[in-house]
This record gives sequence, structure tokens and C-alpha cells, in this order.
Amino acid sequence: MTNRTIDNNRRKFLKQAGAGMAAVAGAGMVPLRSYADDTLVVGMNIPMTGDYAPWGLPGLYDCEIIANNINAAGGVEIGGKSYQIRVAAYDHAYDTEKALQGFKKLVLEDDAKMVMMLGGSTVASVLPWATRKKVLTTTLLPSDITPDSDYLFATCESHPLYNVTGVVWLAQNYPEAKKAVIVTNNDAEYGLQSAATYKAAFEVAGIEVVDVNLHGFDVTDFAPIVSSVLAKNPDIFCMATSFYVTPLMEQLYHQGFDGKIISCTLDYYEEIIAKTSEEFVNGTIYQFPDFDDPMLNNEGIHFPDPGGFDAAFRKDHPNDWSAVAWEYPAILLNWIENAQRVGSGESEDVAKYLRNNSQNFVFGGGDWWGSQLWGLDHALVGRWPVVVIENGKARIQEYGDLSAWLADHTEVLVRHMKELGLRTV
Amino acid sequence: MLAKHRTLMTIVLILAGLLILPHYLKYHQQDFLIFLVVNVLVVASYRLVTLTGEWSLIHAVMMGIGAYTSGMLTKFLDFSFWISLPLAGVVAGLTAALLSFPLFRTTQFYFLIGSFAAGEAIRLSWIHFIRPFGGTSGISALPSPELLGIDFLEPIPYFYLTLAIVTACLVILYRIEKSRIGLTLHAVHWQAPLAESVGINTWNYRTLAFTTGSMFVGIAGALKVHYIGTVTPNQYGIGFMVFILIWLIVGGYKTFYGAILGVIILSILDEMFRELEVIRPAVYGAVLILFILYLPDGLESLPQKIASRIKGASPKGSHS
Amino acid sequence: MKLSVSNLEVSYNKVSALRGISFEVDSGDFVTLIGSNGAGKSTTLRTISGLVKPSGGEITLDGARIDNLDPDVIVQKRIGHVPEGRRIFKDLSVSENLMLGAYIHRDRNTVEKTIKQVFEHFPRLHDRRNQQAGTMSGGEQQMLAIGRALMSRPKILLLDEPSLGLAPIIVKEIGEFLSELNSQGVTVILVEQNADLALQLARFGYVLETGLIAMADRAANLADNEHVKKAYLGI
Amino acid sequence: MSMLQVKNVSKQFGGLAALDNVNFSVEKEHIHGLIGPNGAGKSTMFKIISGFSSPTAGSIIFNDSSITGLKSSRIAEAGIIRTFQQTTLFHEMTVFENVLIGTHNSSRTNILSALIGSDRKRQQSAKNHAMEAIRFMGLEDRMHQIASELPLGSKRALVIAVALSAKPRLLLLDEPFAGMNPEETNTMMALTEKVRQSGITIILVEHDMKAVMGLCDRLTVLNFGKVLAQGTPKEVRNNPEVINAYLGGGKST
Amino acid sequence: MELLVQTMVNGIIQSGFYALAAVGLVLIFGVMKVVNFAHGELTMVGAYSVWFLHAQNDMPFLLTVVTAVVLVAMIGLLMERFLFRPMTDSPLGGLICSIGVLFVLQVAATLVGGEGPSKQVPPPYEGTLVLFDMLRIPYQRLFSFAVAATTLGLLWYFLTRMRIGWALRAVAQDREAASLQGINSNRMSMIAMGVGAAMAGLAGALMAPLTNINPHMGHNVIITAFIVTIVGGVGSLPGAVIASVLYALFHTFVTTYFSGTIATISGLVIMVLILIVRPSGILGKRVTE
Repeated sequence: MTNRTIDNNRRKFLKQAGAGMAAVAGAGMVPLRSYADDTLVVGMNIPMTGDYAPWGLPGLYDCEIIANNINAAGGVEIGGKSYQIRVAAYDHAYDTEKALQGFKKLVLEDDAKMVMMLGGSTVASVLPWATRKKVLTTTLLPSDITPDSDYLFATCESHPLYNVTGVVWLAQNYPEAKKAVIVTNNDAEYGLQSAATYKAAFEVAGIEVVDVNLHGFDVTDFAPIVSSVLAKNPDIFCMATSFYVTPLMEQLYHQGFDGKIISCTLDYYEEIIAKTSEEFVNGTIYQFPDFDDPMLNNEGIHFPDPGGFDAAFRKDHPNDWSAVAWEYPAILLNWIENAQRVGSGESEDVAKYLRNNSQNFVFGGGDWWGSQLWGLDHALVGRWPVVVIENGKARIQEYGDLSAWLADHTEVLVRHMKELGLRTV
Repeated sequence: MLAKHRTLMTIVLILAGLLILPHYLKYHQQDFLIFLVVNVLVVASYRLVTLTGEWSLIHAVMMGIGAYTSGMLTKFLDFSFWISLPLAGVVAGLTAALLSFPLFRTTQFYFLIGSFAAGEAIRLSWIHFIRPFGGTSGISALPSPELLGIDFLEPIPYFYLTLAIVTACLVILYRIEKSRIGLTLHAVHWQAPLAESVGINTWNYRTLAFTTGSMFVGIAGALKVHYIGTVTPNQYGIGFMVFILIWLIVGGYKTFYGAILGVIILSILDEMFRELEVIRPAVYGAVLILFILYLPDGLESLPQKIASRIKGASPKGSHS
Repeated sequence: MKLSVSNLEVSYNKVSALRGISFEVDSGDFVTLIGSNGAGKSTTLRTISGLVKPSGGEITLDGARIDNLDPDVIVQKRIGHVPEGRRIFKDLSVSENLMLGAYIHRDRNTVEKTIKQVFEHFPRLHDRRNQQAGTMSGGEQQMLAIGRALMSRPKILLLDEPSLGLAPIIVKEIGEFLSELNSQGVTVILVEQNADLALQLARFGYVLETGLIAMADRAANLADNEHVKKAYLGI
Repeated sequence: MSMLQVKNVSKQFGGLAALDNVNFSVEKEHIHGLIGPNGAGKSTMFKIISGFSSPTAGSIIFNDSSITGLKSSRIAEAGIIRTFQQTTLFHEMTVFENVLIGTHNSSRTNILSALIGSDRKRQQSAKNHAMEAIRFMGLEDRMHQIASELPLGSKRALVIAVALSAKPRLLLLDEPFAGMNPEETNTMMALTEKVRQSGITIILVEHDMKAVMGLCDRLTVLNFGKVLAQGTPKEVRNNPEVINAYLGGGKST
Repeated sequence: MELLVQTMVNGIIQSGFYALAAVGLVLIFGVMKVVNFAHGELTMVGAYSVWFLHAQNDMPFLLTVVTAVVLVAMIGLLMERFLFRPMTDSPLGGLICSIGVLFVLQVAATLVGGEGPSKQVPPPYEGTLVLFDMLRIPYQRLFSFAVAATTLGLLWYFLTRMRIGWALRAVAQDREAASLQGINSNRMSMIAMGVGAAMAGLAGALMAPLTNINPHMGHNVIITAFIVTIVGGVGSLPGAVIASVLYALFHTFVTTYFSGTIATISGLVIMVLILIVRPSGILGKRVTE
């Protein structure tokens, strides 16, 4: 397995080195690339190097797999014409100036009809230009939406809203758990958003939050953080983070925590089990299913052959799986579907269609939401799975109804967002 | 006199070239050019700080202070860009002046590390105090400059704006260095005790260089964020600081133009390597090592080296 | 042990410091190099001990070339060097300094014997053996520097301005010690600013001027030479 | 009235007394020698007078006002200029630039006037003044040479030229004769005398007895941080205590 | 009370890693006068080695730790021989070289480990030591701390009791004078770099089962090592160890009772204060006259 990785990487290295040399040789004087008019270009303006690379690269690999499959099968038919799909990517290394620069390159030089981005400050830096030039842009973070972001859509991940479904499920199944602590990293894009959502969800569920511990990205030792919050004797330990789940779980295990654990993600839970014990991890609640989960074959799921997709990815990239590996493809597929419906791949046409039509959400349902929190209904919200570890394996317990919760409790959510200093309308 | 005229001619030619250059570039390269010109000011102002021999690691944060100042003034208090731009410089300069009280009680390696710690503490405060700094996501949707209805969201107008301001700043920086004050700064660097013995207050001059350099990088910060429209704490971390250091050292710090050469050549290389995706940093790192091993006196020594090779004569001692 | 230097040339950054000097030192000799600052005296010593690589000429020890060897190898050839400015390890104790002087000797007994001898010569070092070397006075530090060089049991000892910055009384003491050392069979090559002292101690002297040997004669003759008297002895 | 008075000055380093209740005074336009064995406290005394170090106790009076504990640059402004042991210079600069920096006190400027050139007059007079110092020390032929490339004698002359361009009233010379051959020493002695003739008071720390005895009007001998003897060179030379401790009269080890 | 004692223990255990990383940095700086910016990345390579060999390829844990140490030491030796030695006269050049190495090592780790989320190593020593029914120390941490403490002890013995240790200290003080004693200063540089890198590799290998492993983990290590070096006094190895304990305790307590960010900010501010009040650090020598 590992040999394969190296082989793969070596091949990739050679390929990239070759491309690099070519780029160096002809830099500055390459004419604008033109593609045959039977090709539609989709842009990915993502981090491929630096510490945010894990939230960019896996998605690129998968989008390339999907594009190749589509092209091999003869392309997609849009407006009565068959098109090949090409993915053009730019590495902005999570740097705002490079993000703006790369965005322009993708749109103006590669002729990308839609640009997928991770979100956060990199999206903020491209927004004014993207809005003015009417470039369809997607983000994984609905909190990037602003009242003026007419061309920005969050069509896949409902971060951080989906967290409420886990809390609802927890409160129903473990009514005796009454005191919760929340631990998260103190960044405004991920950690604080999640923390505010969890606080709202706990409040609605009648669970008291006895401590919120915010830490920076420079933490190497989680022992003091865990000791500190466990001193409050919580029944529920909530991780509003995706960055440090494993070391936190490990500390919980060593410090003898025996309450309920709820988290946004539990990536590579097999490794967590290896570091702690299956018994300890069993019962942990989170939000991201394995893609071979049988529940993903249910009615209403809008993702073709999740199991096969999962297997294909892991074969080529055994160490690279993360939620973005299916989220970018989901966005790509959603875009293709909309382009087909509207009969055009042009940015403005698809954006207009998106705004005015209901959508199929990955896990079913699909309403546009967001104006009460961010000023515009540009986040696609639907059912979201509640996943629990059972016998060392992630299993979807149910699909929580996010739309219903939001319909009833948005003002609680807005209040908690404000409390943590986050942007609201 | 002749040499002076030739230099002047060269500068005029370069400026003229820069004025028409963006029209021949691809769109994203126009953006790249704007950031590059701003970074020229960043590294030229850093050079002023290092003239006294004290290398700081807070320059990137000073740039951030300028960026945050201008961003907050325009966004929250509706200041005009034309007022917030100089104020960005003033606030960064004032911060430097305040910090120089504790920091210049140390020198050399200690100053380097002390300035890093002070900068990192400031930067972490932007993250920690989400009000008013916006935490890690910073402040976005900053307004563009307004002037005579020119659209500064477009790269070419903004490039001309940047070019004008940066050129003006460079002229000032150059004149400072060549003035009596510049000579005194060199003196403080090379023989601080001797300088003190003839009445030069070395502390004052270190502070002067630190404050003035920070002021100019504050302006650079404001210039950059009003084009990007977003200011975040992570733009100004040790990562960017390391690049400033690299530009100056690889470019060479004996002449005024060495650092500028460094930022231009290295940034262009970095941009060319972008196609390499994952391995880009490694190739960049390897290039750094090669530059240092084979051009230990910096890129600025290259013209001399080439000249001496052509003439077959030994290179003359570098002037300062 | 016969040390011979022939046509030695050295330059720093293309400025030549030695422009072809030749001399020979036989076993048991006491030789001095005098001359004004910048004449090339220190450079000569530094080249012999390998700190500086010559750009021309050669240095041989008993016929074998040593000019391309590194300083740590040359010490093993039993050439000791007391550098200008003493250069003791200020943060280490006196005895640690001395033990480092014996770095090339792995035999414990020899080392202990040598250290005993050094302490006999310089009882003050014995008194201060556990003291941090940097806290001692200039004269004591000079003694330590000489003692440290002796620890390698050199057959040839190079000394660079041992009198610099020391009070006359200590200079005298060190001079007496060097004579005694030489009488025990150690070859001494002394570089001195204090020409008066140097010519009293040495048997043979060389006057260096701008990288060349201007005069070579018995020390007593040099001391009587009118040019030397005028230029270096201040008479 | 004495130009400089050192009153009861002591300096402790850790537990060690480098200077112990030292008193002496320097008369106007004298060359005052400060001698003593290594470690006697001469350098420490120098540092204290020039403000590079402050005394643990005692005071320094210069022209009737106390300069105790002032910053070195302030003391230089007051007119006390020191030189350093060996040849401390701005080695990378030309002779002219070195001396120009010396004129700092009379030509200082601020960024604004430096930028718009409103200080041109002052800079010009500084340049003239620098030229004067260069001519005074006989360095005009070497004006545009880089300092590090000068021969030793010229370097030492330049050291003094830099100090002179700062318009000293009291000049502290730290071992200006060290490492010189007799010819160079003679030249330097003549220059030093010439400086005094121009009305500048000098304190001289030196080991070269020929120079000390030949130049100084008065001597202060320090030993182990204390004043051992004071007086004219002749008196000091015949003082048995001095002979014993410093010149090495007896054969004591 | 329970929290207090637990926090104390957490802090002390953490100090072992800080000390290992900082001591290596101090040693390299002392002997070679190069600020090794890639020191954190050497730690990262140590951790990656354990992940790759032990977690991925089932090599026994102790053997992997040894392999990791040897591997990182080798990298250190290569850096010394081909980068730092040609740069002997230019500390800034050495600094840039080390930054170059930093980039290269980060990419190498990405190529070996893939771009996905942080890697994890299952701890070879499972279970938790429970003392007095309130103090909990995982055996893995106990083991790591014991190894770190022993190694530091051995290093102290090596530097103060062995002649090669004296030689190292001599070279650190005066390279040229050391070579006149017959000490091959290039060899000493190799030893310093080898030992310093080995310590970094060991720190990384011991940390591997306890932390998130990713190509950028070195960043935090180097910042902590800098702080510890300054607080302890540049060039003072015992100072670095003491400062590691103090800083780890301080950081752990502030993190436990306030917050992690406050801990880091106040740590930095304290460092600046120490620089001002006592620039030589708690045990360092005054460098300026």
C-alpha cells in the first residue's frame, strides 16, 4: 500500500517537474491558451501547498477523476451540444493576494465558467471582483456569503449549520446528559462558527454549556486543555473543530472521560481507535459519513455510487481522504446538473438558474437559506446525516432535518454568532 | 556627472517601461505586478531598518499594522483612502517608535528574536480580539480608493496608483540613505561605540531607522489591502517575514538596488514554479540554496561578476 | 626537528602580506621575528601553524611539506602556537583549558605529568585551576595561554606578541620563562613588537619589512645595528 | 580651576572593586597621563569619564558641572571625546567620510531637512570643518582612501582626526602608541603635542613609557583600582612605590 | 487540587520535548553560529519516520525511534557538510540555506505521507498510570519523558565529563584557538550538527504517538525552541533545559486556567521582558562588554 503511494507520488513528481520546466522555459510568453469550443473549464482556486493543502488537494484529485470519467463516457450534453469537462487549478496556498491573482487567471485566461474555492479570507478577497464580473463561485463555508455576494453559492457543505442535527439526536437519545463543554480552535472561519452553532443547538436542546475553551493553532499539547474543561465535570464533550480531534480524543481517553462525545468530524477514526480503544470511541457522534455507508444508498441521496467513489479514491490516494474529497465533486456534479437544466454553461445563466430554482441537496432535500444570518439565501440546506461509531465503524443513524431546526430557531443561532463576535446581518 | 546622467536615464527608461508593461501582460500577471511593486517597497523599507545593523523580524507585522489601520479607518469610520494611506504609515511608525523603547535595549540576535516575539504577540492579538480585528478571517470588503471616477478595482489603474506611490517612497528612501543621516546610520552599524564617542546618540538613530522603515512598510500594507479588499492576520506572519528576509539576503544588502533585485527575481521565479503545485516550495528552497552557495554576496554582485568576467579583470571592492 | 620556510607568499583578499620569505630554524634554536605592524610577522606564524594557507612557496618540517595541512594536524607534528591576544577559552575553567591543550594526547599519564610541569612553572595557574579563565588578569591569562600550548608537549613553540598589553614586570617574568624553556630543548620562534626584549632573549633574529625579510643576523648583532636601533629599539 | 575633576570615584563589578575611591584632576591644556599595570583600572576610568560606563559612587565634574552618569553621546556633546584602544575606525568608509561623521555634533540634521536639502549650509560647513581636521593631521593625500587600507600610522592619525572633528575640549587618548615602531611613535608624539598646542586638553592612557614621559605634564598612577602616586613624570619616575609595583624594580614574583 | 497536580505533571512532561528541541538548537548555534531555521522540520522528519516505519510498515517502535534518530542525524550531517560548512563566514547565508532545507523537507514529507489530514501513530505503550486515584499519566508520555530526561542527562555528561565534549565547548568559544589545540573544528561542527539534529529527531520520534503529524508541525516547535533559548540564555545548554521546564509549566498553567492563546501571547511578552531586563537569559553569559 505504501509502495504504491510512493510510486504514485514519484510519477506525479515527474509529471509536475516536467510541467514546471516547460513553464519556466516559456514563462511570460505563452499565448492565451485556447480550448476547442467543445470544452467547458471548471476552475479550482484552492490551497495545494502549505498547511491548508489537505482542504484543497484531495478535492482536486476527485474532481479530476470525475471529469475523466465523464469525458471518457463522451462528455456532458448541455443545450444540445456535447462538452468535455476540464478542471483548471491554481494553488493560492491560502494566501489572499495569490487567491485574487489565481481567480483572475482561472476566469480570464483559462476561461473557467465556475470557480470552486475552499472559503474564508481567500473568498473574501475575490468577492468584489467576482461579483462585479458575475463569475459563479462556490465555497465550502456558507459564512462567506454577504448581502452583496450575488454570485457566491454554498451548494454542498452546510458548515457549521449541520452541527445542530447531531445535538438534536444526542438530546433525544441521551436525555440524561445535561452539561456540555465546547473545545475549539479560535479561528473565525471554522472554530468559532461551529462553537456558536453548538451553543445555539445546546440551548435549544436544554443542555447547559459550562465551558467554552478556545485555543490557537499553535497548541502541541492538549493535556492542559482537556484537564481544564474536564474539571467542570461535563456530561458532554463537544469538539467544534476538525483540526485537532485525534489528540483531543486521546487526551479524553487518558484522562478517563466517560461521558458523551460529539464532534463536527471524526476523520480517520480507525486511527483514533488504534490510539485509544474501540470501546472508548464507540458512541461518538459526528456529522460526516463513510462513503461506503449503506444508508448512503437510500432514497433521496444525490450522489452517484458513493461506495464506488470512495473505493476509487482510496485506491489512488490512501492517505488523503477528507470531507473535501467528496464535497468538491458534489459541487461539480451539482453545477453540471444545473448547466444541463438551464442549457448553458455560462456563469451568469447558471447563477441565475441557481438563485431561482430549488436544488437537489447531496443528502436529500435542498432549500436556499442564509438571508437571516448572512444577508442572502445562497446556502443550500437540506438533510444532514448524524453519524455514530458503532462497533468501531461509522454508521449513519438518521438524516437530521436541518431546515426544520433553522425555521424554528434561527434567532438563537444569530444571537450566539453575535456573542462570539462573528459577522451577521 | 556623466554617470549620474546615465543613472537618471536608466531610471527614466525603467519607469517608462513599467508604464507600458501592464498592457502587454496577461490579466493575472497584472495583479502579480501590483503585488510585486508593493513588495519592492516592503523590502526597500526593510533595508532602511537593517542599515544600522539591527535585523528585525517584525517588519511583516508592521506592514499588517498599516493594513489594519487603513482597513479599519476606511471600513468602520468611512475615512477616505487618501487620508488612511498616510495614517497607516503614521500608526505603523508610532508603533515602532513605542516598541523601540523596550526593543533597543537589546541588540543583534536578541533584537532579532525580541522583535519577532513582539510582532507575534501583536499578530496573535488580532486573532484573539475578534472585536474589532475580526479574528482569523480579518476584515473584508474594504473599499477601493476613489478619485475622479477612476475604477481602482481594475488592475491597470491600481497599478499606476501603486507605481506612483511606491516610486515616490523609493525616492525618499534613497535620499535618506544618501544623506547625512544615511551616513550616520552606516556609522552606527559599523562602529557604534566610536559613533557614540563623537556624540551620535546611537539609540536615537536606531529608533529613527526602525520608525521610518516601519512607516513606509505601513504604507505598503495599506496599498496592498485596498487592492485585495481583505486584511487577515495570517498574511503578516513569520511566513511572509521569512520571504522579506530571503529577498534582502539573496538580493544583497550592500547596495540600495540589491534587495529590489532580490524581490523581483525571486517573486518571478516563485510565480513560474506555481505550475509545479505540490513540489513548488521544494524547488524554491533548492533555488535559494543554490543562489546562496554560488552568489554569496547576493544578486547585486552579479553585474560586477559578469563585468569582471568580460573584462577579465578582478572585481573592484563593492561600494556602499 | 628542522623547520624550513622557503619563498613563502601569502595574500589576504588579493593584498599580499608575505612576498616570499625564507628562513630555517634548527632544533633547539631561539629565533625572533621583529618588525613594525603589518610587516607580516603574525602572518608568518599563522601560516606555519596552518591557520592561513600560503599562495606560494613551501614550509617543510624535517623535509616533509606541512604547508597544506590543517592546524589540528600540524599540532600533532609537535608545533605549538600561542596566538596573538591569548585566545584562551574564557568560559571554561583553567584546568579545562589546559586539558584541551593536551587534546592530541590520549595517554592519561603523559597528560597528568605535563599538567604537573605546567603548574610548577606557573604556580598561580594551580591556585586558580577551577576558576573560570575569563575572570583572571591579563598576565595570568597569558600564562594560561602559554601553559595551554605547552600541554601538547611541543618541540617547536610559536609565540605571537606575548608581551602585548602586559605590565613590564610580567613581561620580564615571561621572558625569563621562555629562556628556561629553550634551555630545556624547546625550539622557540618569537614574534615581538617589543624588539628590545626579543633581541635580548633570542639567539637569531629576522627583521621583517612589508612582507619581506629585510635583515637576518645574530640577535646581538641586530641589537647593535644602526638601522634596527633607530627604527625598532628607539635609541 | 581644573578642567576635569574626578571625585571619590569607585566602580564595583560583582564583588570586585575595579576602582576604589579615585581622585585626580586635570588642568586645562595639560597632557595628563594615566598609567598603571594591566588591570589597574585605567580603562574603567576612561569609560566612566566618557560615559560608556557609570560609577558605583563618586562624581565627575567637567568645567564646573557634573557629568556623572550621562549618556556617552551627551558627554561627547559637552566636549569630551575619547578614542579607543587599537584602531577603532569606520573601516568600510573613506578617510573623509570617517572625519565627516566626527562632525556630527555641529552638523546634525533631521530627516525632513535632509530630504529637502534645507540643511545644505550646515552640511557644507561640516565638510569644511572635516577638511580642517584632515589637514591638521596631515591626511589630505589619503582623503578618498578606504580606512581599512591605510598604514598603521595613518590609521592612528585618522583616529585622532575623527576625534578632533568633533571639536573636543578634552580629548581622551587610549593607547595611541601601542604597536608602533619608534619612527611612528615619534611622529605620533609630535602630532599629539600639536593637538595640545591648539588648545585641547588631553588625557593619555599609555604603556609606552618613552611617550608618556616625553609628553605628559602630570601623571596619575593607578594600581589595583587605587591611586598609587601623582605628580610630574620626574616625581613619579623616582617614586619607589611606583618602581616596585610597575616598572619592576625588584625580582619578586 | 487535583487539577493543580495534574497540570503540574502535564507541564513537566511537556518540558521534556521543549528541552530536547531547544538543546539541539542551542548546540548548533553555539558551535556553528548558524540559526537553524529548519530545526522544527528535523523534528517533523523524526515524527514522520515513526509514522512511516512503525505505523505504516509495522517496524518495532523502539527500532523506529533509533532509525528516526539516525536518519535525522544524517540529514543534519549532510546540511553541515554541504550547506553550513561552505557558509562558515556568512551566518545569514547559513540561515537562508536552512530556510531552503525547511521548504525541501516539508515537501518531502508531503510526498511521502500524502496531502490528507494529519497522520497519527498508535501508541505502542497503552494504558494510563493512575496515582492516588487522581493523577493520570499515560504510559506513552511517561516513557517519552523518561527517554528525554535520560538523553539530556547523557548529553550533560558528554559535554562536561568527556574530552570531546570540552572540545565542542572550546570550538563554540573560539574556533581558531581550538584548532590550535589540535581540535578538528570541522569534525566538531559535524558532531554538533549530528547531535543537535539527533536530539531534534528524537523529540519528533517521541512526540509522534502523542501529536498530530503533518508537514508543518515544525513551525510550533521552532517558535517554542526560540523562546526557550532566549529565556535560558543564548548558548547556555543548562539554561535551555531550565527554561524549558519553566516555560512548559507556565504555558501549561495559563492554558489550563485561562486560554492557550493568552498563554502564547503572555509567553512572548515575558520573553521580551526577559530580553530587556536580563538579555543574557537566566543562565546565559553577557555577550556585550
